[in-house]
Amino acid sequence: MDLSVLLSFAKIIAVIAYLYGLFWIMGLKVRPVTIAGKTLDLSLAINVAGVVVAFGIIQLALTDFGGFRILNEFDTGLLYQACTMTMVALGLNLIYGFNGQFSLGQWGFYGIGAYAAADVTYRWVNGDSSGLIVLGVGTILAGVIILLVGRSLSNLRRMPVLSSFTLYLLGALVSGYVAVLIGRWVSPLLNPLLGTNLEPGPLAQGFWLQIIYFLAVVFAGIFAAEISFLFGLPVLSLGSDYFGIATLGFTIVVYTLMVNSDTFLPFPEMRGGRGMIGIPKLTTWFWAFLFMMAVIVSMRNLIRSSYGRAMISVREDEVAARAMGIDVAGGKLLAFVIGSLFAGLGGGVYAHYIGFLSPGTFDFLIGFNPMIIVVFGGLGSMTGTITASFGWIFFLEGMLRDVLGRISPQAPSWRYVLYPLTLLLLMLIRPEGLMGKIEWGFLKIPVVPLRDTKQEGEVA
Amino acid sequence: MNTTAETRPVVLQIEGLTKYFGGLRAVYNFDLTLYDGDLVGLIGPNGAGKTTIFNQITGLYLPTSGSIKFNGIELVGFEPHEITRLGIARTFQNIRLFGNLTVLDNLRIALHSQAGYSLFDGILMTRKYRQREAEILERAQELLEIMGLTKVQNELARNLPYGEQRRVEIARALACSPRLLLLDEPAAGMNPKEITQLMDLIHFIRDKFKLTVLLIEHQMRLVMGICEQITVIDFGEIIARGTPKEIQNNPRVIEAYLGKGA
Amino acid sequence: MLLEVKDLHVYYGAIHALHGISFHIAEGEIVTLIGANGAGKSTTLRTISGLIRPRSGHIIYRGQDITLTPPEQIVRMGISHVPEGRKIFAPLTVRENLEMGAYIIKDKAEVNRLMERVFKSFPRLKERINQLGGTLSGGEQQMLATGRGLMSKPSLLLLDEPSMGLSPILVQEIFNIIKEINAQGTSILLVEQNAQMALSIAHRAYVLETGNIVLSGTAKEIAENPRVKAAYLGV
Amino acid sequence: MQSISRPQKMPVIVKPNSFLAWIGRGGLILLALLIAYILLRNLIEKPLFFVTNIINGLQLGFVYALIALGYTMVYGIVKLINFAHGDVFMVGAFTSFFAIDRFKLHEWPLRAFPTINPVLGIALGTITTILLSMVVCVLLAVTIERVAYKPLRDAPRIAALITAIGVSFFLEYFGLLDFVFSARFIPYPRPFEVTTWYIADGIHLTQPGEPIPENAIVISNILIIIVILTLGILLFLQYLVRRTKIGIAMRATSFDKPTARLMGINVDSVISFTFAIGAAFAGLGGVLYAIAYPSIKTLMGVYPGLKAFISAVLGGIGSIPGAFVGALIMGQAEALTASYISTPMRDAVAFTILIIVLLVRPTGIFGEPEKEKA
Repeated sequence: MDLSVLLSFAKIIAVIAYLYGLFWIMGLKVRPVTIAGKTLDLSLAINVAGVVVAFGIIQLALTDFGGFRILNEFDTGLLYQACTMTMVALGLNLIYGFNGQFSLGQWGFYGIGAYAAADVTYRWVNGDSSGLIVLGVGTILAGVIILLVGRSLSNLRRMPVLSSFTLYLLGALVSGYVAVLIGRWVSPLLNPLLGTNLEPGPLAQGFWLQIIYFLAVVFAGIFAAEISFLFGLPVLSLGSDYFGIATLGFTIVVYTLMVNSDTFLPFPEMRGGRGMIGIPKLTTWFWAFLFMMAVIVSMRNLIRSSYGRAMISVREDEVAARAMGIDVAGGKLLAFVIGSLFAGLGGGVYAHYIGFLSPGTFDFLIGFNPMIIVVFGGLGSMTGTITASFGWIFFLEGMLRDVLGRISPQAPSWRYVLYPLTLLLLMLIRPEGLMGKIEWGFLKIPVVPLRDTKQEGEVA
Repeated sequence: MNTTAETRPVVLQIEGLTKYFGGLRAVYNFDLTLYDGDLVGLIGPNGAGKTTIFNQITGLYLPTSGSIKFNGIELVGFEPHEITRLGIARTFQNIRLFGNLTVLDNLRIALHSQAGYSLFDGILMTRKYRQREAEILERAQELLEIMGLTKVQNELARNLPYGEQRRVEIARALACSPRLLLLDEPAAGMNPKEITQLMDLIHFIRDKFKLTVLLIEHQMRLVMGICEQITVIDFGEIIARGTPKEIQNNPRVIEAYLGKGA
Repeated sequence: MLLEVKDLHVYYGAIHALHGISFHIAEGEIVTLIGANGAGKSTTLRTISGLIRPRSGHIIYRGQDITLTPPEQIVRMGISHVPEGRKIFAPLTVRENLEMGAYIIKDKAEVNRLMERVFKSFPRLKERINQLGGTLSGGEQQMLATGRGLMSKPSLLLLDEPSMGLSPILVQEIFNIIKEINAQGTSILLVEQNAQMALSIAHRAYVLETGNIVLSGTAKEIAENPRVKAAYLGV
Repeated sequence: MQSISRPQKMPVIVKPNSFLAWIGRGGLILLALLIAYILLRNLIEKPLFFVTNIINGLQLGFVYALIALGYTMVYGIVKLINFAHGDVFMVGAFTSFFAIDRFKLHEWPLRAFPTINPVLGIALGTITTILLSMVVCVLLAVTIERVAYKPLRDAPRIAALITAIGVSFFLEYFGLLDFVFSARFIPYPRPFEVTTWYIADGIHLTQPGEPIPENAIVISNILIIIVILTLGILLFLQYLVRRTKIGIAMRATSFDKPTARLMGINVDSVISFTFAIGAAFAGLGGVLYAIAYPSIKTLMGVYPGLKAFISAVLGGIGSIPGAFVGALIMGQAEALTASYISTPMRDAVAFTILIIVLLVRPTGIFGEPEKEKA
């Protein structure tokens, strides 16, 4: 073994140790201190400081100190890829691990998020604001309409799912149409401020461009979530395996639409099967870290809330859950939509890191990866999913490609032979996944202490 | 049936309930009226349609025809979770706890419909969220204490012995804050000693929580011991109704169900 | 000695289900195991018929050690297990269910002869011969399960909770048939929740508590034991 | 603790035949009418072209049916989506390729008995090749089952599913390596010439070099072979499952494995047998597919496997006639989409049909409705 192999190993371990450290700090509870007669709880301050320091460490490692960088260009790519994979896989773990719905559609939502966000910023830097306006107005309007339709449907009982689906779909189509009209009307007013690709206008550079990037990613995430709502509404009522097949179908349909984006769909800039080029590379460590942490924290809080427990009960036993007053259909839909939102956000971040989108990336065969990661890490374990995502990217894409590449130029293709074998071995040895259901650090679920029996304490 | 005028309010009124599965008739023209505070038993041979009636009351099955009124509200057409929220809770014949979750979580799940905070409160961990969560926890622990389950609150439900699982299931049903409790064979798999305890427990919770109880049971000792009224069905139809004593001496019931030995 | 179980230990994962139980069944006997839910009664039967592998101990059938023999072999040796909850093949007709019971018998004429014999004990099954197993009522399913168990011409029949979920009148009927089967020469190991009924037809009985045999004796002795009376007979 | 919010307003219950209930159905009916209109217009405009499309779809559908049978049987017995099945199909095609290209296996009767009738000789040779492919596929599938699925029989279902995906990936990526099958398209040497007939005022044998008239329906011998073989297999399977002892044992095993063991059924052999039958037909399908569309590659099994799987689900997974009907629908959908909408959209259409059918009949066309258990 030569030195750089050891170095790759060290990198994987360092990154995962780093994550564990971060989660440990975030879970840290310190005893309140008394300063000058005042009792201060510094837990939150320490947690925030820890997160900032954790952000800073990687930021430093990425900074170029006159030709010296700890993490090189290649590692940076891996890092961003791992962040997006974490978001996608966590979303899937919410859908499958926590809510029990076997979904293979995550990759499709990831693709939708990537293409939607990329299209917005691509148009923006090329002097066309219609992308942002249509997507923004469209998602907001569709969201409002979906909520309105939902409210008016809520006092109808035994409505066939197909009918409510049709109503929602009509609402979404109308809002999409209105958004396009608004875009056509408003964008000429903004376009002069954008300049062109070569001579960016005031709104297409610096701080403003960052804002646009943020909006693009967020709207793309919401867009993916809304699509998942429309798709999930009828399809979630199918049994588990059938749902799996339907979602696999969704991924393939999305892929096919991407291939035909310049012929069947009216998006010439996506260039169909040839792949979309020229997406501004706006993803920085700041954004990747921000979005990833937002996903991790909100998912962790969701799981711990009553809504999260309701989702888990759906996984455990649907009939019992219903009998306990839990809206099973609503719970499934909620998990599915939030999971897809995470995937859509991940897609947006990915598109702006890689700068080039090809339908091949969103092929359904590769779409099994998040599922495999989730199972690898342990269903229903956030820690496991995060570890597996990072481990997967750094090991498979990073180390193995590097190491095998040195053996012979053909050897890297062997890693795809090795990885199913690893998978098989893992499933045979430890079918519950590497981590099982274990959580760590701030993700850990606290054990509720026994209640003091100071009350009257009647025992039957 | 009592011929004297009832002064207590009607809790559940079932009229002409009929259910077909394909061509198979499971329940036919079933009637039942429960008054506030009743403890009523439903017995009949296996496959007579008892559990099907429960499933229709709780909305798991849609009746072919008939009406089920709960506190004057027509239940037919409601989703099961809405029916639970209206105040009907049940247990299952073959215990359906959330086995991989702790006992406490089993109860907290049943309290979900009373959580009273929004999804965003949950994700952002607002003050409201913390307050309500504390209340949910308090209520769940209170129920566990009443049922004598405090010590096992952090155990996984599937690791409990059978008798405790039954009690957790009843506790979980009570967490739904029901007015009507449906018990489906609560004594299945219990020995005589445990059945005696169960009988006390059912009496106790009915009085403590001011419940109306409807139960399905095969253990004659339990049914005859605690029910005030018994309805016997066979092939989906009512064949007898009355007090335990009347039922025990009813020739049709003896022929179809009890046999000469009992 | 037909069957001898020696110091059987069974684990489910980390849970110790049977703590070294020993008992025996002689030719022509009805032996019953009584005990509370979770005491390990069904586990014992499942271990004898090979569905569960014991951690240690021996099961000796007609002088042959069958401890690690797979279930499909054990049926061929003459032990037939009627599982708890009846476990009828719901999508198969009554005839097909019975044919599956006689899976190990190659001779078609023999199968038909056995089927006739089952119909003699359970005339109701004959009326429903082409009906799907899943559409039978609970009592009929129990008859079918028992009949199916008899189709392999067993010399030892393991019956797991034949009265479960049946009305008192049907329980009576099933127990009469069990007695009849025994009278025709089949030994029976009966596991029952309904201790009263079981003790009324058994020759000998064992009481299981949390994986241990705590009492044994003739059915009469057991039925009169004050502890048993209090815990299982509800007197 | 606040009390439960109890609804004050009486809800409106949507009756099955009210206007609201018809909104969804109306949308579907409109869609169906639109499709019917497109098809009818094309049928009237160019009837012969339409019939040619139907025939193409038929050929494809029958090949899909051969693969779908394996999916449906395996799913029926172990409730496992055997993702590797499409790759078994690929291995079948490659086995016959090596047999024909390297070892000239299809010519052995001509070489061994030079005096034999050439047609008979070719037929015998082809049958040998097919049998060889079937045997290789059976061995492969049984090995996969023993190594990868059997140890996981008591594990959670997802573990077996992930393993199936793993096996599938392994076969694919291993096949993609340069020294195995490589990633290239490989021209497939047919063991016999494909002869076609065209129907235009009478049936004519197409002569080499002779142009086929514009408006003719073309039928090939491979089409006839595929149709006859598949129909035969279907009848055989139906007989096997319904009437024979092993067939009843398969159904018993699929319903309840421990109880089946108590009957003396060797569950492992029954499952292996099921895998073997499915693999044999996939192997046969692979060879026929390669003869019909003579170009093979390592990933050739992915999409046909997927389509066949959709067919099985469409027809009601677990049902043998269902798999057949589903496959025919899939074949037609693909051929008609390719001709009348756009070729790349055919995968999307296949899945759209699946999703719509599942919404209307959640367990597929022939599937038994799931009973709610409580």
